[in-house]
Amino acid sequence: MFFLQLALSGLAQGAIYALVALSMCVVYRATTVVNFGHGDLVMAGAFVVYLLVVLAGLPFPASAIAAVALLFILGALIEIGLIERIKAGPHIGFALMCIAVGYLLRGAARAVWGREVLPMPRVFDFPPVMLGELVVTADALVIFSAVGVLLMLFFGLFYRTSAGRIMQAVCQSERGAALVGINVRAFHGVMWGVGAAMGAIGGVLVAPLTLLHPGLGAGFLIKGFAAMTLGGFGSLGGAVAGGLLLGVAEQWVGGYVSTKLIDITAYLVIILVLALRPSGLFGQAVAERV
Amino acid sequence: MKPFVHLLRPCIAIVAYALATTASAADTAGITDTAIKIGVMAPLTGSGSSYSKAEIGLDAYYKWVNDQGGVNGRKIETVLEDYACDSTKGIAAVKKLIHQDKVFMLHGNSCSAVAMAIKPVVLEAGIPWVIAHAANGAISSPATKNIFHGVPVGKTMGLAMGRFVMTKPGVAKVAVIQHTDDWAKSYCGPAMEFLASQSIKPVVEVALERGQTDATAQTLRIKQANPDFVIACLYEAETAIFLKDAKKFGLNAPVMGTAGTDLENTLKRVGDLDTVANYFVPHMYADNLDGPRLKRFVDILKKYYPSESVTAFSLISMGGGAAVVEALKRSGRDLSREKFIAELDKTRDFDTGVLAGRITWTAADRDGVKEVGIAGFVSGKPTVLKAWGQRL
Amino acid sequence: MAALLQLAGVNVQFAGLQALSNVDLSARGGEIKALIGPNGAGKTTLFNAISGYVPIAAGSISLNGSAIHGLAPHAIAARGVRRTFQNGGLFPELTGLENVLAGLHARIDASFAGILFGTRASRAAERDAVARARRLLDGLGVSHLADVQVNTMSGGQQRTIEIVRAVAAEPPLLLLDEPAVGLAPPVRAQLVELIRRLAGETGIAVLLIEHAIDLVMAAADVIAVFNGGAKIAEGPPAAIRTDPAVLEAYLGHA
Amino acid sequence: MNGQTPQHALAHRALGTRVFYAAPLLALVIPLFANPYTQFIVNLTLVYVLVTVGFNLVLGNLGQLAFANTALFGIGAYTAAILMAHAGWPFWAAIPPAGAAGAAAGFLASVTALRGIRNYYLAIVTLAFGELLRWSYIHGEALSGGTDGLTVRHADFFGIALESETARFYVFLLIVTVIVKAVSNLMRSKIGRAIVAIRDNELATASLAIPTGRYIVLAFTLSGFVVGIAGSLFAVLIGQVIPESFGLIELILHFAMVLVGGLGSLFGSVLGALALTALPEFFRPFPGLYEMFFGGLLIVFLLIQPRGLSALCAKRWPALRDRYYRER
Repeated sequence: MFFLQLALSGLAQGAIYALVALSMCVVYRATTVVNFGHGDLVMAGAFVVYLLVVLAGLPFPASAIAAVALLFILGALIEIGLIERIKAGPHIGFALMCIAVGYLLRGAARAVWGREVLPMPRVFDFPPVMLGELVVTADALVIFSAVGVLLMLFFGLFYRTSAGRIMQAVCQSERGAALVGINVRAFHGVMWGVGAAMGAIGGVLVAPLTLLHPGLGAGFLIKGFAAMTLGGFGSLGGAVAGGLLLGVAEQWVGGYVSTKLIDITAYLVIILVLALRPSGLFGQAVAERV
Repeated sequence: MKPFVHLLRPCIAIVAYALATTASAADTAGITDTAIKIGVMAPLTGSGSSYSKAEIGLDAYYKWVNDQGGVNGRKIETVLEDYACDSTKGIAAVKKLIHQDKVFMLHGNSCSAVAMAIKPVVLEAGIPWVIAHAANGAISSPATKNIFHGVPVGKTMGLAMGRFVMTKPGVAKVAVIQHTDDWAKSYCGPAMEFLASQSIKPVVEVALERGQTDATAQTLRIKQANPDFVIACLYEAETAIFLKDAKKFGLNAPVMGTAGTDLENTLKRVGDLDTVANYFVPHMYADNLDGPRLKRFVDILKKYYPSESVTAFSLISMGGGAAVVEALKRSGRDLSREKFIAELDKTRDFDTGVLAGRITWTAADRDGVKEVGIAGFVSGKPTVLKAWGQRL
Repeated sequence: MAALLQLAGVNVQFAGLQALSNVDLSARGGEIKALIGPNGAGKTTLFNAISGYVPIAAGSISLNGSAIHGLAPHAIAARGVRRTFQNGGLFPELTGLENVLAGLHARIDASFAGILFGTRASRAAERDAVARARRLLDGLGVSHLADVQVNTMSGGQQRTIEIVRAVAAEPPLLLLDEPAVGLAPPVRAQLVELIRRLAGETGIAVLLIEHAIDLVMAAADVIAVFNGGAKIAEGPPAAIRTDPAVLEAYLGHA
Repeated sequence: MNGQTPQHALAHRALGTRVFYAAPLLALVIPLFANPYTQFIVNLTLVYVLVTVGFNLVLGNLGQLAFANTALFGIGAYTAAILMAHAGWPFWAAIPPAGAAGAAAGFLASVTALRGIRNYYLAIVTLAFGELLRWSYIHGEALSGGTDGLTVRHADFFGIALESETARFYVFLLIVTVIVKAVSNLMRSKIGRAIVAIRDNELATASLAIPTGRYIVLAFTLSGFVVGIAGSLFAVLIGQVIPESFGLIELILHFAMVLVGGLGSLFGSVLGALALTALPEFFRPFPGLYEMFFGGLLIVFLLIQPRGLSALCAKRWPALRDRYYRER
């Protein structure tokens, strides 16, 4: 029972990691830029939903959707306004631009709520469901269903619809896509928007669970990296699988080995995977062309 | 380097001269006819920014003292410096306050590690420093010439927590869950030392990292050990998560928290009374946060910082502020650091009005507040307890 | 004179694609051999195989009689092989002089400690290298490019700097991969003159990949024709011009 | 004029080197005018000069996106603190081991780079490596003092007691000048050329008989050595070494200094360290807004001056442009 309970909580936790990793992977696949400030977008999503629920008094579902929309716009603006403008600069500049944007978001949240630790009102208040001895909490159920629906939506859109095919085309070769008349710049903006929106959904799902403080996002960045690396950098399915695996691994390590190791499970995963199998579980090795 | 050889002699002269001169701070620095400058260091940014509510409360208190006519005809001018819970910024801030702003005294600091880093700088300058919030007792003891603790130190809290746990009949197995940082250690450390002196070793010690949104592994390991009492040195967010998971997995042992959380806000975060029914915290205040005896201080805070929400950290430094103002008054018009330190050392059983314990400072003991109460929910209302199941 | 470079039965495969099949080739000091053929005939792959960037599936490559296939690119270069790259092999952020000095890397004998402490010997070695590099640039009339960053130079200027860098260390074997691309006609003539001078005066063996037939006919002593990864003909320019197999490959009929 | 340097260029260059030697000598007078606060900021700048010079070797010169700098900084600080606090070594004796520890960690990072783990992969694995180290500081109670860390007292440098900021300044100035001069010597030689050539075109570099693997290892190890020594100075300057100081926030500061100063420019490293150590002190009048200002400043810099302050100065005074060769 202990084993299954840990796995169950691990999956709930892993679902959030999967969502964050997938949103980072979408941005990477579409624009070859890894968003080192992504954790703060998750935090921004949580704060926006708090603002709408507590200050504006909107019901949770409405404010959740509004928050995701706002973050979509923010993500697109970041790409078009900032990332696109430094395309000519040194390649390393992208990483710092993402970090700077994240730091600016954290600073802005700090300036307004620096001293507050904000509680979100309880949203899903039905008691936990008992599966035999296994306890499935309301929050876990919500996260599972939300992430599940999202993944089906995303992969359906990505592989089934024409918009999805455009996305795949640009992911494979930007120049090729541009040649056939796809507006690559707008596409990058859209994909950053999608990434930011999905990150915000992660924030929205986590908000009721934990308390909101500007430093909320930092942890998610490293967990997202570990999930992407485990699943194979750049592989969308891999990011999801990696996230779920990481969540479960953390709980098992905590349950069976030592709770002190939970914190560094992500780091160990990154180092082990890159040492043993750099392309991760589902990724392809990056061939260096002469 | 040939062209520079003839410059060698003057260089050595400059270096020797510079090494000889040492900066000395005047005994009456920071005092003018109309003002007393007090340096307040607060972690406004960085990971510990929620602690800075203590220094904001203190600043409000000093502004209120000024509106009541100040001290012996002088207004208190506070200089707020942000050090983001980082030692490098902390040393820069304290050196700026001492040597550039030339403040009369320091009253601040929430982060123990940074307080320990700036301690030698303060000792060397000989400037009076009343610690506003940091709990690590090693900052002010063994007693030094100019450092005073304005809040109960971790040792006092830890002992109160340990003693209260022992008052539960038949307690034998105790579990500990804590963060792996110095804040948590300053509470859990002394508590476990006291329990060890009563020959009780923790049956299980579990770590929960800051920012975690799930404590399943920790809760299940504690539940396996089936303890009589759980000591939880966690911040507000993680405390709420742990209590929710404990209820979820049927761990119904009582939980002893720290002064970093308060009953009212924890109840609000957890959402239902049943989850916090068995949750206890050291209670430093003379009353509940929304109780009548603290109303005066809450109003002071609201007057100068209207948008500030009241939590366990908000009023904690006002006690030290009251003691400082008292000593400043006794020091009279021709104020000096020497005189002020001597007056501080005469503080005996001073009732600050906001803290439950009274402040006593002597040349040999600078811990300040010795007694700390314990509070828990009794029939749904936060009440101060003398022992397990006994109201004060 | 024995062949400086000898390729025997060299095969190269890229995931099933037979890039080079059973190629025999040689290069002699003082001789300019041009390699021509349609795109994808395996010419650049041949250069990559010789300089160690691509492993060979079968056969052998030897320089001065000892095998070099399987060695790391820098080890092969250390034995006296220098090359240029089809899409430019210069260091964009560095200046013309710094690029040429990089070509002289192996010939500057200054130890780590010598450089660290700035000993007289290491400074002398550096000073000589800089003077030599400036002389080489001057020799080709590009001394004005010494302090110019490569990414601000024109295509032609970059070509010239890359060649100066390649010949700086006086390599016995020089592999030129389409050096004339993007050069104005007068500059191309200068290039031909330079290649002839290098082979004639300094006895360098030159292998030249080039599409411009006029340049090939003017510069090459021998022409080897490639198609589909195989060498289909080799001989003096006059013979190649009328060789049926070449016409077949190029024009699709005899 | 057969290959000799044009005369005006030589004279021009002499100005560059004279500026380089004059700076440390002029700095000698700073303690006469600085109070302990400003002197502490100057000392901190000297520490960050070494941090930035070291980080630039890998980030700017070798062009590898390695996020290991705070890990190297931390290892150097902890090595020195452990030797001084536990084993009672004097400060001057603890400096080389701190450098060696940093160099060893740098070597480890270079091995991962050699295995083909590059750009984003390398950033993530070095980031994980740094966080793993920080975790070990927290949990390695016996050696590292856990969360309370280690206190570093009574540092003595060949008999000079480093108690006052002024004493620390002169010792730090000496160490920093020597190391920056050594790095300058190395960069303005065939070693420096090999490293920047690898950044610009690693494949072409190999074609010039340059063993690229060896120089990648050298660049990382050298970077670790310099940053490790910066760690030992940091331990003495702050008098305390705690895990909290070597987290992600510190990495952002190192990264910003390199980029604001100028990627790959030694002169830029000094400028970047100076700019971003002094600048936060000007944010003090707006307590609580430092993070927002800092993030905003970085964005503005990336948009307007991505090549950094050194490129700005080089445009104005060409003599200050970074060179990778010597003529005198």
